[in-house]
Amino acid sequence: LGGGGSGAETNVGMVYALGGLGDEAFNDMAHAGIQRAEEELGIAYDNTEPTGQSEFGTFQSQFASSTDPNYDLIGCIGFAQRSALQENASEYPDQNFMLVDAELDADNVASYTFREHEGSFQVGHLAGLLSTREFSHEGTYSGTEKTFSSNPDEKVVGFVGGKENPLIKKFEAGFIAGVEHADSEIEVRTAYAGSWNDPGRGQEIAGSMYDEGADIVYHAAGATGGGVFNAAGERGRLAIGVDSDQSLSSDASHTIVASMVKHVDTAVFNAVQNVVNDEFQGGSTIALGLDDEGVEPVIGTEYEGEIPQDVLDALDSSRQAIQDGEIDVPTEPEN
Amino acid sequence: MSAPAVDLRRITKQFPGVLANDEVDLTVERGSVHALLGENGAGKTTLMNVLYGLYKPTSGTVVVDGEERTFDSPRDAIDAGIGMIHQHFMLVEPMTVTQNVVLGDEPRKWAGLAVDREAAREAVAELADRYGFDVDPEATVGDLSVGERQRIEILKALYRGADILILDEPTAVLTPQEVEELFDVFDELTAAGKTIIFISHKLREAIAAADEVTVLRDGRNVGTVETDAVDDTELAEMMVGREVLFDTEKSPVEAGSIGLAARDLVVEDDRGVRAVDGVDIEVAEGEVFGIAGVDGNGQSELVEAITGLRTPASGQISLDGEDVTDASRRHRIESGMAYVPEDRQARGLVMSYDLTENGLLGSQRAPQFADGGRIRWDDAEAHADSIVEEYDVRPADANAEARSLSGGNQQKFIVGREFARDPEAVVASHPTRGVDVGSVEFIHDRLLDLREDGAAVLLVSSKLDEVRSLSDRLGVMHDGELVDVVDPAAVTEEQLGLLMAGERPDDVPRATVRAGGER
Amino acid sequence: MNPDRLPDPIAGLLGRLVDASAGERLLVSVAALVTAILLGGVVTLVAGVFAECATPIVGPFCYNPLAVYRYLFLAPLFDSFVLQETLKNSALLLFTGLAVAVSFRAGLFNIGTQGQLVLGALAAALVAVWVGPAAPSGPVGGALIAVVAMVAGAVVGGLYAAIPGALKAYADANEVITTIMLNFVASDVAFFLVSAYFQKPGSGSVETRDVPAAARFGPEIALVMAIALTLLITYLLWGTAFGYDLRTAGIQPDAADYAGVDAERMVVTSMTLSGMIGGLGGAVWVLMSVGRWVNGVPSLGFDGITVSVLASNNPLGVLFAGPLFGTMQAGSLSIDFQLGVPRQLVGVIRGLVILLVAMPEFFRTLGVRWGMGGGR
Amino acid sequence: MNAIKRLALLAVSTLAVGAVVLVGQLFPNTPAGELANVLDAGYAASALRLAVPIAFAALGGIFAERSGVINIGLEGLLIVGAFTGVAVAHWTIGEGGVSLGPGVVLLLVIAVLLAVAGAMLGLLGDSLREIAVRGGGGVLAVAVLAGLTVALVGPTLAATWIAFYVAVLVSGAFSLLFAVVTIEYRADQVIAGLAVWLIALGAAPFASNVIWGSVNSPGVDTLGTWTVPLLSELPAVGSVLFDAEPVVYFLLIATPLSWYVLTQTSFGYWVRASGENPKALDTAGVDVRRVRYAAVLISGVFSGIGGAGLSLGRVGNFVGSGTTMVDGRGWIGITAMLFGNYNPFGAFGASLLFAALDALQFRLQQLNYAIPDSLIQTVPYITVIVVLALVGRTRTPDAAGEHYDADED
Ligand SMILES: Nc1ncnc2c1ncn2[C@@H]1O[C@H](COP(=O)(O)OP(=O)(O)OP(=O)(O)O)[C@@H](O)[C@H]1O
Ligand SMILES: Nc1ncnc2c1ncn2[C@@H]1O[C@H](COP(=O)(O)OP(=O)(O)OP(=O)(O)O)[C@@H](O)[C@H]1O
Ligand SMILES: [Mg+2]
Ligand SMILES: [Mg+2]
Repeated sequence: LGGGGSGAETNVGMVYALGGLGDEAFNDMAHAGIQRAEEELGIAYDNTEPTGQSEFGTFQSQFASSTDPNYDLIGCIGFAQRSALQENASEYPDQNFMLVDAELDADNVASYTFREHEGSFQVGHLAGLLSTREFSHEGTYSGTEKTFSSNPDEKVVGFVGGKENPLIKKFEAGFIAGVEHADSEIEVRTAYAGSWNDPGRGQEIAGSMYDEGADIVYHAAGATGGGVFNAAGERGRLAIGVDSDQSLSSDASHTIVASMVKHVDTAVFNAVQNVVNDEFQGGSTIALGLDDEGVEPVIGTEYEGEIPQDVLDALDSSRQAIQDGEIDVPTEPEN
Repeated sequence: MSAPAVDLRRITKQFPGVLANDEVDLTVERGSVHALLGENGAGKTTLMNVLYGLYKPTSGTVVVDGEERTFDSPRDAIDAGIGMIHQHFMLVEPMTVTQNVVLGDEPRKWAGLAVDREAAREAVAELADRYGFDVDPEATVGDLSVGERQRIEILKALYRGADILILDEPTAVLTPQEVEELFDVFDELTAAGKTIIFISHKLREAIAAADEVTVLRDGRNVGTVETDAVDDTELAEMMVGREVLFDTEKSPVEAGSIGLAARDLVVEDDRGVRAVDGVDIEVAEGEVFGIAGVDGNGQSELVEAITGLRTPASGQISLDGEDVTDASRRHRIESGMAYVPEDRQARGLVMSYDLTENGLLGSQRAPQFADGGRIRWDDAEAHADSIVEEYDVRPADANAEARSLSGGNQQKFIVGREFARDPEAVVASHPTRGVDVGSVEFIHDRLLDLREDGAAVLLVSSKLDEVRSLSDRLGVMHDGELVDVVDPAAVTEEQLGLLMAGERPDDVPRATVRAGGER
Repeated sequence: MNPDRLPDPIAGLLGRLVDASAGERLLVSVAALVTAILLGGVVTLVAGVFAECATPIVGPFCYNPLAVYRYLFLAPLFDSFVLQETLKNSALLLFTGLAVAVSFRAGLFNIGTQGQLVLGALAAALVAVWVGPAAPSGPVGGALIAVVAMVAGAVVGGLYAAIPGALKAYADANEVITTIMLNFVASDVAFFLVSAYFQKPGSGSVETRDVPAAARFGPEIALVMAIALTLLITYLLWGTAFGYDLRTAGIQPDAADYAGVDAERMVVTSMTLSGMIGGLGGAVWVLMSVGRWVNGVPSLGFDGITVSVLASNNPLGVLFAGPLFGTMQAGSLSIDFQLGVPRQLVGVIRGLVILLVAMPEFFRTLGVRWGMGGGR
Repeated sequence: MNAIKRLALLAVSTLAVGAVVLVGQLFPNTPAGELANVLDAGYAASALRLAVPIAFAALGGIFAERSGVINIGLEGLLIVGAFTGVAVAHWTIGEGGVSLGPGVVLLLVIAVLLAVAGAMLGLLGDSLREIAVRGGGGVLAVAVLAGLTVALVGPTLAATWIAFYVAVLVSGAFSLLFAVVTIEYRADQVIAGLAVWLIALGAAPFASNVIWGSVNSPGVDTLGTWTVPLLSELPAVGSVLFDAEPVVYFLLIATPLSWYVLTQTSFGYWVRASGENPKALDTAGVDVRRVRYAAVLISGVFSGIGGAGLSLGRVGNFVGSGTTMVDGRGWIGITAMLFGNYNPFGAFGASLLFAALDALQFRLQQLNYAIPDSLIQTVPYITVIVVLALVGRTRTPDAAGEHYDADED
C-alpha cells in the first residue's frame, strides 16, 4: 500500500490487472511507473489488486466516489477493465481515468494502447534468427553451471499463452510473423495454459516444446510464464519474457535472452505527469508502438553483448521496416 | 469345586431414563451352558455388554474365575478370556475369514512390519479343524451365509483365547438344522472346557441346549433354574410375569375373488443372486395368507417385489385383477395396497420427521390430505392424531419426531397408518416385531378386521404362533421357493420346522384352495 | 411454538419449518459465527505482527481487529458505495445459496452451481443481446427483454444441471465428481463459444456485447426477486407434495422409495430445479452486475455452498446467511482499501464459520459446561 | 463385477493408445502419426510429473476415507503445503544468504508441538512412558532426518529440504485439526472438509500478502532433480524414471507403499475395518479413534508432500492469485481416488490418466488442429465424466462419513 492520504497535491488510485502485484511483469511495470511518479513528481497513490473480473468496476468506483482523498487520476491497468470503466466513466464524468491496453471513447478517459504485435514481431524475429544458428551462453540455473544454447538442427520455436483472448492473440500473431520473417521454414508451436496462475503447467507446456526441438519459447502468460523459464533452465534452452525485462527479476535470468517490454510504466508515468501539469489527454488514445518506445525488445541482462551483431542489425532493419510501414504486422494469428 | 467361571454380583446399569439392569446376580459354572431368557428390552444384552466391558456398570461387581475385575474396554475382557458374539455380527464384510478372525491380534513378521498371512491362515484352519468347523479361511465374509458368519464370530473369540463365550441370540437367524449344528458346536466347546452363555427368546431351545436358565424381566433376575426341572409354560410365565395364552379368536370369512397374486415370480437380491425362485401365490379378498420361514429365505425380496420396491427378474404380479408387474410403487399405493415394511426405521418412517409428516408417508398426494399438490397440514395433523389415539402411540403427540419414539411405538404408528388406508390389499412384514403383548393383540385384531372388510392380506412373520393363529392358509418359504402351502390349524410345529428346512414330509395337511370363488 | 393459533396454511407451514431442531441449528449457527469472528480477530492481530506498517495500533500489531470488523459489517451503513455492493452480493448469494440448498435438501451434493451459473449467465446475455433490437423501446421493452433473458438463463442452467442428475440416476455416476468436472467444462465451453462466435468487437477481453441498457435493473429489484423466490421455494418444499417427496428422498431415500417417490426422476428433477435457480442467478449477475457475459465469472456458485451450509440448507436461513456473507464480501473491499488489511482475511473468516457450523457438538459441549455447570 | 469392468476399460484404453502408437509408427504422416510422435519419453515424464500432486492427494484421501473419514479438504491441504514450503524457504534462504539454524529450529518446534498435540489427544498411548517414547521418538526422527539432510546435501539445498519438511508437517497439523473437529466434535465431514479448503484458500494468499505484499511470492530455490547414475542412461525409461524430481520418486515409492500398508500390515487391516465396520474393530480391541486420527494425518502428510512438491519441488515460487497455483489439483485428486476405487494403484493410474490427458491436451494444441484450444482443454474433464458414466459406482466404505462413538450415551 502506498502512502494514502498524505498531504500530497496529487492523488492517484491504481486498479491493477488480475494476477496482482509480484507478477514480475505487467502489473509490476505499472507499479514501477507510479513509483517513479511518486519519486519524481511527489504524488501519492493507493494500490488495489482485484482478484476477479467483477471487482474492477467496484474498485474503480470506490476510488471515484472517494472524497478522502479525492483522487485526481485513477489508473486502470489492463484491457479487462474497459467494460467496467465504460460505465464508471459516465457515472463519474468529473473523474479522470487512464486506461491501459484498451481504447475507450470518453472525455474523461485517456487510453493507452500498445502495439504488442510489433514488439512481439521483433522478439519473434530474434528467435527465428537465433534458432537457426549456433548460439550459446554460459550461465547458471538453480545454482549449477549450465550452457544455454540454440538448436540449429531443428527449426522449431514456441509460444505459450495464458488464456486465449484477443489481446494475447496479438502477441501470438506478431511473434509468428516475426519468426516467419526470419525464416519461413521455422515451425512455431503454440499452446495456451488456460490459466494465468499455473506455473506448474506452464513448465510442462514449455517443456514439451523444448523436447520437440524448440530452442526458444516466448510467453505471454502472467505467472504461468514463470514455468517457461524453469523449463528452459532445466534443459539449457532459451526463453523470451514479456511485459517487463524479466531477466531483472527472475531466478532463471540466464534463460531469458530477451523480453518484449511493454512500457506500461512510461504510460502510467506520462499520464500522471500530464495530470500534474494539467494536460490530461482525456478522450484521446495514445497507441504506443516501436517508434515511441512503448514496446521494445530488450536483451536480457545476462545476454548483453552476446547477441551477434548481424542479428542486432537485422532487428534494427525490421524495426525500421515496421515503422516505415513496409512490414504490416498482423494482429490475429492466421490459423 | 472350583470357582464359577462368571459371577456377576448386584449389577445395576442405568441409562438416561432407563434402568436396564437392576441389581442382577448371575452365576455360571465352568464348562456349562447357560441360557439367558427374557422379553424384548428385558436387559439381557445390556448385562452381557457389562460382562464384556462394553458398558461400565452403574454399580455391582464382575467376578471372573474367582477374581474380581473391572473392565474398561472389551480388550480387558478379552484378556480375561471372555469372548462375545453379538446379535448383529461384528464382521468386516469385504475382508476374508482369516482377516476377520485375526483382526486386532494379527500374527506378524518382519519385526511387525507385515501381517504373517500364512501363520494367520494356519491358525484359523487349525482352530476350525479342532472344533469341527467347515470354513474356507480365504473366503470373503460378505459371501458367506448367516450360519457360517456366526461360526466365524465364534472362531474370532476362540482365536483370542476365550474360555467364556457369550452369544447374543445366536439362533434367531438360523434354520432349525443350523441350530442343531450350533448346539453340536456347544457340545464340542464345553467338552474342551469352555463356558457358554447364550441369550434367547425361545424357551424350547433354552431347555434343549442349556444346563441352566436365568430369566430376566424388566432388568431384574426373576430366577435361575436347572433345565431338567422346568417346562416351557413355567418359563414363559417367569418371562412375562403372568399366564400366557397363545390364542386369537378368528371368525370364518367368506373369501372373494383373488386380490393379490404373484405368478412364477423370480426376484434377485442386491448381489444379483436369485432370492425368489418361481413363487406362485394367490391371496383372495377376505383371506390372510401367511408366509413362514427362517429370515433370509427370500421373504424380504418377495415382499419388495410385490409392493413395487424391487423389480422382479421375471413373473407377474397382479392386484385386484390388474397386472401391476411393471407399475410403479406409487400406482400400487394409489390402487389400495397397504404395506407394513420389515425395516421400520429405514423405510416405514422418516426418523427426523414428526408424526404428522410421517402420517403422510405414501399418501402425500392423496386427495384426503392434498389438493393439486398442495398439502393441507391441518388435515395431516388430524390424521396423525387419530392414529396416535387409536393405536395408543406414546408419546401421544403428533409433533414428536419419529426417532424419539421407542421401537414398539414406531411400529404401532406404521401399522396404524397403513391400516387406515382402507386398503384392498395388505402386505404386512413382521407387523408385531418389537411390540408389547397388549399392542400385539390389538394389531392382530385390526388385521383380522381388515380381512373381514374384504382385504387380501399377505402376512410375513418369523413368529410361528402369529402366522399360525392369523393365517387362513400358510405358505412356507425355503431358499427362495414356496415349499408348500399348509393348513395352519392342522400343521404341527415339527412339520413346519421340516418345511422351513426345505424338506417335504408326506403327511402335511395341505390347505384347501379358498381363492377364486365368486363374490 | 404452537402453530395452532396462526391462520391455517401458514401455521402448518411454519410449524413444519421451525421445528425444535431448527431452533437449535439457529443457535449453533449464531454461536459459530461469533466464535469465528473472535478467531478471525486473533488471526488479524497475529498477522499484523508480520505485516509492515507505518503506524502500528499498539506494540508490534499493525492491524486493528475492531476496525476490521467495523468496516466488515458496518461499512454499508455509512458508505453508499459499499451499500450498493452489499445489496448486489446479497441478491446474488441468495440465488446461489438457494440453488445449493435445494439440491442438498434432495440429498444431492451439487458442487456444480458454478457451472450452471456460468452457462445460465451466458444464455441470458446472448438472448438479451439477441432479442434487444426486436423488443419495443422503453421500460416495458426492457422488462420484456429481462424476463426473456432470465427464462433463458434458468432453462440453460437447469438443462446443464440435468446432465449430472441423469448421470447419477441412470449411470450411477457420483455427482460430486461429475459436477466438479462440469464446472471446468462450463467455463471452457463458454469461453470458446464467446471467443468464437459472440465476441464483442474491439474488446481485448473475452466478452459478449452489452445487453440493452433498458433490460438492466438495480440490486433492489434483484433482491425483491430473490426474496420472492426464497418464499416460493420454501412453500414448494414444505407446502407441496413435490417438496415432501424431494425432502424425503434427500433425508431417507429408502423411505422415499417406500412412499412411492420415483428416486431416479427425483434426482433429475431436483438437480434441474437447483440448476434453474443457479442459472437464474447467472442471468441476474449479467443483468444487474456487469451488463454482459464476461470471462472470469466470480465464484458465486461456490459461495452459494457456504451460504447454504451456514443456513443448514434451510431457505429461510439462506435469507440471513446470503446477506451476511454478501455484507462481509463488500466489506472486504473496505478493509483492504481503508485499512490495508488483505481482504483474503474474509475468506479465512468465512472458512472458520463453515468449520464451526459443522461442529454443533462442540457448542453443545460448551453449553453443557457453561450453561448447566458440570456435565452429567 | 465392477472391478472387471474397470480392468477392461483400462485394458481398452491401453490398447487404444498402443494402436495409435503402432499406426503412427507405420504411417508417420497421418494424424495418428503426429499423435504418436507426441507420445514419447518426454511425454511420459511430463505426465508423471503432472500426476504428482494429484496422486498424493488421492493417496491421502484413500487412507482417510478407507478409515471412515471423508476428507474433501485435500485441495486446501495442498495449498497449505505449497504455500508453507515457499514461505519457509524464502524466510531461511531469503535475500541475505542461508540461515539454516532458524529453519531447523522451526522444524523441531513444529514437531514438538505435533507431539504435544498427539499426547493431549491421547494418540500416543496411555502410560507416560509410552507417550514419552513415541513423542520423543517422533521428534528425534525429525531431528535425525534434518541432520542427515544437512550432512548429505550441504546447507543451501538442505535449507530448501527443511522448508519442505516443515510444509509437510504443517499440512499434517492442519489435517490434525480437521481430524479433531470431525472425530472429537463429530463435525459433518463433508462440510468440515469444505471449510478446510476455504480456510486454506483464504489464508495462503492472505499470508502471502502480509509477508510479501502480494499474493505471489518471490522465487526460491527448488529441490532440483535426482539422477540415478547408469539407470538414467537406459533408453526410454531411463529419462522418465531415473532422472526426475525427488517428489516423483516419492510418488513411485508412496504408491506401492500405501498399497502394502493397506493390504499387508495390521494397521492396514485396522484402517479398512474402521471404514467398513468400526464396531467390529472396536470389539476386537482396537481403538477406532486412534486409527482414524492416524489415517487422517497420513492424508495431511501426503497432501503436504504433493503441495510442497508442486511449489518447492519444481516451480520455485507460490502463486496465490485466483485459485492459487494448486488450481483444482486436489479436486482432481478426489476424482482419481474414487475413480481408482480407493486402491492406491488404481488412484495412481487414474491420476496418471488425468495427467496424461492433460499433457496430451497441450500437445494436441501444438499440432495446430482446427479444434479451438479452449475445447481441447476440456478433454480430460469430459473423459472423466464419460468413463465414470460407463464404469458406474465406486464402492464407498460402508462407514465413511459416519461418526463412531465407542462410548455409551
Ligand atoms: N445405549 C443405551 N442407551 C439407552 N438405553 C438403552 C441403551 N441400550 C439399551 N437401552 C435400554 O435398556 C433396556 C434393555 O435393553 P437390552 O438391549 O439389554 O434388552 P434385551 O433384553 O437385550 O432386549 P432384546 O431381546 O430386544 O435384545 C431397553 O429399554 C433399552 O431401550
Ligand atoms: N441406543 C439407544 N440410545 C439412546 N436411546 C435409546 C437407545 N435405545 C433405546 N433408546 C430409547 O430408550 C427408550 C426405550 O426404547 P426401546 O426401543 O428399547 O423400547 P422398548 O422398551 O422396547 O419399548 P417398546 O416395547 O415400545 O418397543 C426409547 O425412548 C428409545 O428412544
Ligand atoms: Mg532451432
Ligand atoms: Mg438384546
